[in-house]
This record gives sequence, C-alpha cells and structure tokens, in this order.
Amino acid sequence: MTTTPLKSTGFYSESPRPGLLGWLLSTDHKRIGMLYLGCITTMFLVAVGLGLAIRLQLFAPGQHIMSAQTYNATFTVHGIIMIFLFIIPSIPAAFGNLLLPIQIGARDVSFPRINLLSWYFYISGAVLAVIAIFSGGGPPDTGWTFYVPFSTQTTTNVNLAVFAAFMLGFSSILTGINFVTTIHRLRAEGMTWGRLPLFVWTLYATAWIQVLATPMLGITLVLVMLERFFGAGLFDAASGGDPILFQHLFWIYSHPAVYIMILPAMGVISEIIPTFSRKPMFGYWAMAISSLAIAFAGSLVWAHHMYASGMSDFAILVFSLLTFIVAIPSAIKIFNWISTLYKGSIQLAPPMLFALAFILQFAIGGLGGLALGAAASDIHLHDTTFVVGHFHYTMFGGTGFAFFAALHYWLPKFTGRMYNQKTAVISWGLLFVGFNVTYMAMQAVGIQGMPRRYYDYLPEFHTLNMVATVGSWILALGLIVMFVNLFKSLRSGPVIGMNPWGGATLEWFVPSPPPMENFGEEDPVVTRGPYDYQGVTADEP
Amino acid sequence: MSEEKHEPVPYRTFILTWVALLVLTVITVAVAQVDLGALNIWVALSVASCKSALVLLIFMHLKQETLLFKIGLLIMIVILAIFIGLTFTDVLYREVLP
Amino acid sequence: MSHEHRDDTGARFGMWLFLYTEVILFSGLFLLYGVAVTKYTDAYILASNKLNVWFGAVNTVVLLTSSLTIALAITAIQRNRIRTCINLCVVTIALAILFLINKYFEWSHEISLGIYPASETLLEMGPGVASFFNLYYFTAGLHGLHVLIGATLIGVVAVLVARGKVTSDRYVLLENSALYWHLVDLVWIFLFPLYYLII
Amino acid sequence: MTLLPANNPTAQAVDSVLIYIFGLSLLLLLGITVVTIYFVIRYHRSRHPEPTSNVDHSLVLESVWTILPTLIVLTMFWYGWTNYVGLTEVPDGAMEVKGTARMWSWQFEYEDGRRESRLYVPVDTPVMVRLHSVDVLHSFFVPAFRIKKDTVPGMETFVWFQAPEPGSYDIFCAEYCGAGHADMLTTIEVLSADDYRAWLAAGQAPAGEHRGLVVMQEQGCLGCHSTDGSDGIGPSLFELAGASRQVEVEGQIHETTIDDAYLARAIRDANAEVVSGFAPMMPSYNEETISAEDLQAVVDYLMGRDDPAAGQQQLDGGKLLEVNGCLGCHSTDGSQSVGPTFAGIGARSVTLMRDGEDITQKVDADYLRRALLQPGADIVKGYPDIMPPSDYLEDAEIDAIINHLLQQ
Ligand code: HEA
Ligand code: HEA
Ligand code: HEC
Ligand code: CUA
Ligand SMILES: [Cu+2]
Repeated sequence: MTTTPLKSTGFYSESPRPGLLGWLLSTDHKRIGMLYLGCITTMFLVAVGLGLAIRLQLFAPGQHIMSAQTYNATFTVHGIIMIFLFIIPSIPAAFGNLLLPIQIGARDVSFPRINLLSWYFYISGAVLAVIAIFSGGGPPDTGWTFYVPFSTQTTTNVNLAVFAAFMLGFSSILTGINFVTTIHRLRAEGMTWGRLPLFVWTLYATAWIQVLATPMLGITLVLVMLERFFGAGLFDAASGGDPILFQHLFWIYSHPAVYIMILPAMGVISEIIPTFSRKPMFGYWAMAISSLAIAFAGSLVWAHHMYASGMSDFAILVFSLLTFIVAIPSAIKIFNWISTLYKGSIQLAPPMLFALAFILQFAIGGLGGLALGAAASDIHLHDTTFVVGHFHYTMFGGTGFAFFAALHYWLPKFTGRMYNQKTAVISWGLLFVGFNVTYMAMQAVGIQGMPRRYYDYLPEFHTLNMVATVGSWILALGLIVMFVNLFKSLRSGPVIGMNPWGGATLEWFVPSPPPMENFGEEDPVVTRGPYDYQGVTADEP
Repeated sequence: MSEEKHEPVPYRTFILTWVALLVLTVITVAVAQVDLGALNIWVALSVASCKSALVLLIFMHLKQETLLFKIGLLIMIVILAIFIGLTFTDVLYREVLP
Repeated sequence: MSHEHRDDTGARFGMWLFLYTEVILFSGLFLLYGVAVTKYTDAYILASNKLNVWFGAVNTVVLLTSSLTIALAITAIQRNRIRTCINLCVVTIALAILFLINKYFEWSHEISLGIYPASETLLEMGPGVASFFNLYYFTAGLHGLHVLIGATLIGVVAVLVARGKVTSDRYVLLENSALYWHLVDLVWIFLFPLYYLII
Repeated sequence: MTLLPANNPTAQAVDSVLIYIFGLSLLLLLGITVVTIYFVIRYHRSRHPEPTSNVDHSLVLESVWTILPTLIVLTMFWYGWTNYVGLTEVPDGAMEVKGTARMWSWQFEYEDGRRESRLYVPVDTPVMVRLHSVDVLHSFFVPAFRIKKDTVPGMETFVWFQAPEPGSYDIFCAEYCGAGHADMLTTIEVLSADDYRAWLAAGQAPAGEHRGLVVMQEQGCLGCHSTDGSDGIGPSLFELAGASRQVEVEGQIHETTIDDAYLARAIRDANAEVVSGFAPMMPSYNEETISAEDLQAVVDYLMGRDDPAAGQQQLDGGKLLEVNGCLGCHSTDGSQSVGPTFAGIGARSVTLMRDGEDITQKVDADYLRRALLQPGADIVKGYPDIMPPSDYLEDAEIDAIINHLLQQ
C-alpha cells in the first residue's frame, strides 16, 4: 500500500493551472466529470434530507413537524432538486463525461470549452435554485410540474425556480450536443459502431433526447415567467388560452426526460452484468437498437400523464397505445440481461449487487407503469401515492441504484483506490431492504386511494404510511454507510491497478486514475469488441 | 480529411437563390390578397416551406454536407411533426359538453 | 494542448444540433398558434388584418437580403477576399439593425393603439384576438432577441476576420454564425405568413 | 387497512383492469426473480469458475421475447381502453349535479338551484357531476367509485357514478392546488330513496317562505306540532306571542309568559321546562342541528314576526360561507389559516396595509363589503394578497354574509 496522495497521480497532477483554478477553468473531461460528480452528490444529499422530512411529516395523520405550506414547499424543492439537479445530470453529465471519451478511444469531447460552460450553467442553476428557497415570497410551492394556473398565481418565489430550471435545461442541451458530436466524430480507429460499449449507445440515445426535447421545456418555462410578469394569459381561458396545453408542452419534455434518466442507467447495467459474468452481453444489437427505440418511442407518449386532465378521449386512446409500445424495448433489455447471466461465472461484487437490485426494482417500477399506462386503471391511480411509488421505483430504485452501481464500479478507476467491499455489501443490503419497504408501502396506500402531495391524510391510511416512514430510516442508514465508506476510500483505500474487475472496455486499459489525455502519445487502435473477455483478467487484489 | 472543406459556392448561385426567394415572397403576399378560405393558410405554409428549403440547401450549404447532416435534420423534422401532430389528437377531438 | 485536434465538420454538426434546439424552442410557440388558430379561426383573421402587411413584407425582404449577404461572405472568405467578407458582414449587421428599427416603429404603432399583452383594449376584443396578439408579441419578441444575438455574433466574427483570427483556411466560426443567422431568417419565413397573411 | 368497496359499476370496470395487469405483472416479476436468483446461485464463480457458453445472441429467443411482450401489452392496452370507455358513457336518465371546485372547497348545485357543500344523491341512481373550477386546477376523486377528473377553469368536465348502497364516501381533491389541497375533502352522501325524497322536500321550500318555517319543516317539528291550534303529540304552536304557559320545572309548576328566551330554551333544552299535560319526549336541538340564526328565525316565526327583509333573511350567512368556500381559507374557531379567522370578527379592529402604511380600522359593514368585493384594495397585515373578489355573489348573499360576520 503506497501513500502517494491522490492529487499527485494521473490527471490530478497534470494540469496547465495549479490548484482550484486548475479545476474551475479546466476543459479536461475527467476534471469536469469529477466536478459534476461532487456537485450532484451534494445536491442529492440535500434533497434526500428533504425526502426524509417529508416522510417524518407523513408518519402519522395531522400536522407534526411542518405546516401545509412548508410541506408543499418541501416536496416541491425535493422534486426540483432530485429531477433537475440530481437525476437528469447524474449519469450522463458525471459518468458520461468521465467515461465517454475514454470508452471510444478519444482524448476529450468535441467541444471541451462548451463542456465547461455547461457545467457553469449547471452550477448557476443550482445556486439559483438554492437562492429561490431563501428569498422572495418563500420557497416555490408548485410541485416540480409547475402546472398553470396555480404556478402563475402563487406568491412564492416561482420565477427564480423556473429560471433555475431553464438554466439547467440549457446545461443539459449543451451536454447532449457535445455527446452526439463526439460519438460521431471522435471514435478511435477501429472503434466501429458495433464495437461501441453499450453505455455509449445509451448515452448517444440520451443525448438525442436532450437535444430534441429539452428546448420544449425551455419555452414552456419562459412562458410561465412571461405569464407571471405580464399576465398575458397564454394559458388562461379568458384570454383564449388553454391550461391543458401547458401540460402538453410540459410533458413533451418531461416524459422523454424520464428516459434521459433511465437510459444511461441501463447502459451502466449493461457494462456491469457482462463484466461480472465474464460473458459477452447477450444480444448486443438488440440492446443497442432498443436504446434508440426507447428514445424514439419515449417521445411519443407524453400525454399518459394527462388521462384525467380533461383532454380528449381520442388522445387517451392514442397515447395509451403508444405508452405500451415503450414497454417492449424495456422488456427486451430485462430478458437480455438475465440471459447474460446464463452459464456465466458470476461474481457478486458490490457493483453487481447494485445491478441486480436495479433489474428487480426497475421491473417493479416499470410493471407498475403498465397499470398507469392503461386508461381505466390510471383513472384510479393517477395522482395517488401509487404514482409516487412508481416513479421512486424507476428513478431511485432504477437510476439511483444504477448511479450507486456506477460509483462502486468506476469510482476506484478515477481515484485509484478501492473501498471496503464488505462494508459496501452491508450498505447495499440496507438500501435494498429500506428502499423496498418504503416504496412498496407507498404503492399499496396509493391503491387504497391516498392522493399525493397531501401533508395530512385520513386515519385509514396510517399503518402503511408509518411503514413507509420506518423504511426510509433504514434507507437513510444505508446511504450513510455507503457514502462514508466511499468517502473513506478516497483517503485510505488500498491502491488499485488498471483493471480491478476484469472489464474489457477501453477504460480498463489505461492507468487508474487515467492520465491527462487518457492514452499517452499514441492514439489507441481498437481491435476487439467491448465484451470480449478472452485473455482479460482482473488484477489480483 | 476531404470532407472538411467545401468548394466555394459561386456568388451567382446565391444571388439567384435570393431572387427566387424574393419572387416567392411576392407570390405569398399576392396569394394572400385572394380569399381562398381555409386553403390560404396551407398555400402560405407551402410557399414558406419552399423558401426554407432554398435557405437550408443553398444558403446553409446543406447540399454540400454529408448524409449525417441530412439525416439529422430529418430526425428533427419528424420529431417536430410528432410533437405538433400528437397534440392535435387532443385539441381537435376535445369534446365540449352541451 | 499537445495534440491539437481540429474538426470543422464536427463543429458545424454541433452548430446544426444547436439550431435544432432553437427550432424546437420556437415550435412551442407555433404549436400554441396552431391550436389557437383552429379554435378561433375567425378572430385570428380579424386580428391579422390589424397588422400592417407592409411592415412584415419589408422586414421579410430585409432578412432575406441579409441572409444573402452573409452567405456571400462565406464564399468571399473561401476565396480569401478579406475586405469583401468584412464589408458583407457589416451590411448584414446594418440590415439586422434596419429590421429592428422597422420592428420598433411597428410595435410603437400597435402599442399606441392600446394593443399589447394584457392590455384592456385587447381583453375587450375577445379571447381569440387577445390570444393572437399575445402570441404575436412573444413570438416576434423572441425572434427579435435572436436577431440581436445573431447580429452580435456576426459583429464579433467580423472583428476576428479583420484581426486575421478567422482566415480562408479556418473560417468555421464565420460559417457557424452564418448558420445561426439563416435560422433567424428561417423562423421569420414562417412567422411572416402566419401572422401577417392569413385572411 | 380497509378495502375499497367494489360493488358499483365504475369500480368494477377499473378493478378488473387493475387485477388483470397486476396479476400478469406479478407472474412476470416472479418468473424474472426466480430465474435470476437461480442463475446467480447456479453459476456463482465459486461453483462455476469459467463461463461455459459464449453465445452472444439468438435470433429465435430474442424474437420470442419481443413478440410475446408485444402481445401481452396489447391486451393490457385494449382492456384498459374498453373499460375506460365505460367510465365516459353516462347511462340514460342520469341525475345531473353541477360541481364547482374552488380554493379549497367543493360546492354542489342541484337543478333547483340548491347549493350544498356535500354531494347528496339517491341510492342506485346514476349521477353525472358536471365539473367546473373558478380558480386553478382541482380534481374530483372518489376512491370508492374509482373516478377522477380534473376541474379546469374555463372548461366543463364530468364524471358519473352509481352507488348501490347508502353510505358516506370520501371525495378528495387529487390535483395539487396550494395550501389547502389536502384539506379539500368532502363526502358523497348516498341516501336511501326515502331519505333522499325527504332531503329533496326539505330543500324545495317555495321562495319567500319564512325561514323559520323552512327550518321547522327540515327538522320535522311539524310531525308533532300543528300551527293551527290543534294539539298533537306536542302543543300547538298557534299564536304564541304574549300567551302564558304552565310549565313544569323539576317537578314544580310555574306560570310563564312566552318570550324569545323561553322559546329558545324550549328548543335547545327541551326537557328543562315541560308544558303541563305533555310527556317530556321532545328531543333537544343543539347548535349543530339548528344554527343560531335558524333558531332566531324559528323564534321570529313563532312570535309572529315577519321574516325581516324576507329575501335577505332567507339566506343563511353561515351556510354561504361554507358553500362558497370562504371556510377553505378562514376558520370560524379562531385558529390560524390562510386568511384571518372569522371568530370575533364583528367586534374587532384590524390593521390594514394601504400604500405601505398601517391603518387601523374598526370592522363594520362597509369595511366588510370592501373586503369582500375588492379584497386587493386593503390587505390585512400579515396576510398574502390572494383572496379572490366575491363578485360572483348576489347582493342579497353579500348582505347575508356581512350580517352573519358582524354577529360573530
Ligand atoms: C426513470 C424514470 C421513469 C421511467 C423509466 C418510467 C417508465 C415508465 N412509466 Fe413512469 N413516471 C415517472 C418516471 C419514470 N417512468 C415519473 C417521474 C412520473 C410522475 C411524474 C409526476 O407526475 O410527478 C411517472 C408517471 C407515469 C405515468 C403517469 C401516471 C399518472 O400521473 O397518472 C404513467 C402512465 O402511463 C407512466 C408509465 C410508465 C411506463 C409505461 C414506463 C415504461 O417505460 C416501463 C417499461 C418497463 C417495464 C415494462 C418493466 C420491465 C420489463 C419486464 C419486467 C418484462 C416483462 C414486461 C412485459 C411483458 C410488458 N409513468
Ligand atoms: C431521483 C429522484 C428521487 C429520489 C432519490 C427521492 C428520494 C426520496 N423521496 Fe422523493 N420525490 C421525487 C424524486 C426523488 N425522491 C420527485 C420527483 C417527487 C415529486 C415531487 C412533486 O410532487 O412535485 C418526489 C416526491 C416524494 C414524496 C411525495 C410527496 C407527496 O406527494 O406528498 C415522498 C413521500 O414520501 C418522497 C419521499 C422520498 C424519500 C423518503 C426518499 C428517500 O429515498 C430518501 C432516503 C434518504 C434519507 C431517508 C435520508 C438520508 C440521510 C442522509 C444521507 C444524511 C444526509 C443528510 C443531509 C445532508 C441533510 N418523495
Ligand atoms: C383563497 C382564500 C379565501 C377565500 C376563498 C375567501 N377568503 Fe376571505 N380572506 C382571505 C384572506 C387571505 C384575507 C385577508 C387578506 C385580505 O384582507 O384581503 C381575507 C379577508 C376577509 C375578510 C376581512 C377579514 C378581517 O379580519 O377583517 C372577510 C370579511 C372575508 N375575507 C370574508 C370572506 C367571505 C365571506 C368569503 C366567501 C364568500 C371569503 N372571505 C372567501 C382568503 C380567502
Ligand atoms: Cu383542490 Cu387540490
Ligand atoms: Cu411519462
């Protein structure tokens, strides 16, 4: 075990500028990726604290730790931070930046300076969102969906929050443009489309959604601001507007956004499962194409959030049908992952455990999505805590767990140090149990008819809410153990070699942490597929 | 790389395009003076599409770019058409209760 | 950086991607327009007649011409005619300013009639007309903002051309600014008939 | 945990889809979990150190798990859609009620103009509720009937249901609408055919009828009393003013003259003084069954006084506060809410903000009228400027509200 401090190895030590400025002005994709990772994790911890507060208030009926107004602000800020500041940028902006260039054999992304700019948009959005909580008419209380006319009438600080979301959207667009261009233009020699790691495929599909859907959010938010400043009534029936159109515009972005969240997560899983089974991914092309198919079909289904909104029945027919189409490529992925396990040589290392939990939890969330996609059943389930359960299963149980899997899989690569694997398994166990207790109870109480966004509820919903709150404490414990463990590894973890897991994608053939331009003097030439494990072995621990 | 640089487009081509655009503008304004009912808006949109095709292909050099650029544009237009088209499944069929 | 990589095609492709985002941004407003025009067809025709076609038509010609000049500027720089290129950029900017001046007069005229978002006059004219003018102001306003940004961009590039930073060998910045400028033109090509020409 | 009733047509339509989808999902989930766990154990590295297959695709298998899910989801879609259609087809002959949502209360208006804050409907009859909103989006959600629909400003939407059993069913607001969202609760009261008829009759008092009489009809007083001089189970309530009564109080006979206080006592605490010759069997009516105004109206009627300013007195200010949603923001018991409490409002002074300066103002009729009609003009210090103007109320209703508030 050496004692070389982190900052004198790999890309940490090579920088044209020393110190903090070397980070804040760096255009290196790994440094930007690390910046994102730090900020995103911080925002995640803040929002998770708010989630805990929500659950405490819901421990029993009646008003306990917060008033109705505070509760409304709490879930709004929780939702805004989780969606715009944590989960949308989590895997693409943090791990995408860290890995995409290395995995395709490039030295950086196509537009390194725009990459940095996009981080600045992110951080400004984050700062504005935090300011919005503490200034003006108080924290926003619209829910993360900003539905008009409420959002144009409330006296809380919606303007700033909306502007923050606008900036974050811009950041996301720039990342998307960068990734599409990079994947088209900067693949190394021999890195054919058929040799792209599946993580890159999912980033590619995601980047297209970011480019084509996010502007719709931009214009929608601008209109909310205009409406608040000028009172123009673009969505107000009295001036010829239509409040339901706002919902269309909002979901035209925000539904595809859930695939911005899940696709890269699926990519992460598609890297981890083959590595820890030492077997090529089953159905490479089906996996690649289904990513594109999810991205495309996912752009056609937005109005399934609006079955009860008063839109036309014909639209319900069309959107319900289209919604079910998205389930098909997701099903293909699930079955291919499981087939990859068949006759493999499975090692239950922490990343693999998180990946397996992902499969189960995403399946539960996704299958719950089917009950929401069917018109009749959604009428009952819409805006109940069942929906809350559904999206925590997909976002937290899915993307969140994939994010944790990615942390356990790739963080050692970029810090050069391993965490304590036993502790990691314990934290995984706590998270897995806590998660399922919390959200299974939430889904159940939703089926009973408890509406969401309620700070107070009728006594018949008490038991299940109590269970959910207790579950959130287990979850909290798991998170604390996990983050402490990972954090400790930064300082005192044992140093690792190039390839601790036996991965076959390019990042495992550069030093840990990778040097400044990833590949030294020679540009890499790729001669094998991403899941060709012949002759690849993991370093001895 | 050979695709990096284009042959310069002659001034003449641009000027001819410009003339065509002006002619099309005159045509839309003229047609708009005639009342064709609902057709008016579709005529205006068709002419606008012709104009934008000229701008895209010639002014914006799309003609010289690789297939990737053209497919990209196509994807964008398809998505746009979907966004607008599917919204109309709602607004055109919204039932107004008696 | 030791390995300086240069990828002009990539840069142009990135710009095109950015233009897609701009088109989608505007399409939100066109979507609202489309819905409202089917709902309030008569009111829209009425309202459209209140706009002066000539303001719109002149601005169309101005923008088309500016599109021409900036396109010519690229050919000029490709043929290494630096002076011509700079002049063409300046003409483009002048046309942009002309466009904005024209817009200013048009808007002052309408505002003097009491027609602006959320005005009393507008509300009295009924929901259809109100929706037309609300959308008209926001769409044209957003477009005006783009004219401003585009003109600034071209100004910056013109300076870079003059300083020799953008040359006949390396002019992707000019190309990208020109692409942006053409987008501004494209949006207007649709905006003009939809707001000024429906009867 | 309670199970929701499943005995009504809309609930059955939704439940069968839910059961179908959840059932299939559970099967799929079970399959996936079992296979995964089996693979993980069977091919664990300790048992299976090297992979024994390198097959990386199979057209047949992959086609199977593309086509099969496609078929499955298509059935789910179709079943979901056809049953949804059932939720939109209101049976012929359905009764219609207009439901209006506002921050943060519900109001139901019947065809005869009667307005209630609960939805009273007869058993076994299809009911169609036409939904409106006066401010923001709300959503009419009844878990027992599995129906839900947003109320949209400027647009009408609807739901229908049919309850096979009398009872009380919760209505929630399911679309987030601000601070009072979780408190925007009310109920559907499903009444048996008889009860519904009685309820209906009570409501259909002819216009101009003395409020006191209306109350007596609603409460069923006339089942025991007549107003024409003939005694029944109870004494006749004919020309009481100024008459004297022999009453029995704790076994002793007193002679009293009938006045307001006496009548009020008689209703509130019926068996304290019992009229000689009658059995002490009249129930007492408390505040909850007969409000203070109604009591006054009854007393006025019995004392032979006209309904002061007929049309006006008929309106019950307290009830108007309830049905117009005022109580969504104002409390009546002094507790903190979105707006100032109504408790004691008639007797207090308030601090107003006008042009940035504080003004103290005694609450009187003029002030209240302004507060109602131009709430934005003066803002009570410490409260947000969000109260909507009450200009949708009629003059008489506003007067009634003001009178009511002044008496608080
Ligand atoms: C990561 C985020 C994510 C993901 C991936 C999904 C995935 C899906 N979602 Fe979800 N959803 C959200 C996040 C997400 N959702 C959020 C945030 C909301 C609420 C927003 C708000 O109102 O605040 C929401 C709300 C929401 C609604 C609206 C509910 C309402 O408000 O009434 C609907 C309705 O159709 C829906 C459907 C679906 C479907 C069909 C999928 C599908 O993609 C799922 C596909 C997956 C599977 C089907 C499971 C895996 C496959 C198998 C196990 C194999 C077997 C399967 C078959 C044979 C079919 N979602
Ligand atoms: C990725 C997205 C994500 C994640 C991970 C979470 C995580 C959690 N969420 Fe969140 N949630 C959303 C996205 C997410 N949420 C969204 C989008 C909404 C909708 C908002 C809206 O309606 O507008 C929502 C709404 C929502 C509701 C519904 C509110 C309502 O409708 O009334 C609830 C209720 O229980 C809830 C709870 C939780 C809980 C208990 C967690 C837990 O998983 C949290 C677990 C963590 C802990 C229990 C604490 C751990 C503590 C530490 C690690 C110590 C560090 C602490 C500090 C630094 C302060 N969330
Ligand atoms: C959306 C919430 C809301 C509704 C609904 C509402 N009010 Fe109010 N009301 C307020 C608030 C907030 C204030 C204090 C601010 C102000 O003076 O405008 C207020 C103030 C008042 C006052 C002055 C109180 C005082 O202490 O001087 C009266 C009287 C009043 N309301 C009556 C009514 C009546 C009657 C109705 C129904 C017909 C009603 N309100 C409906 C929120 C509401
Ligand atoms: Cu009304 Cu929620
Ligand atoms: Cu969705």
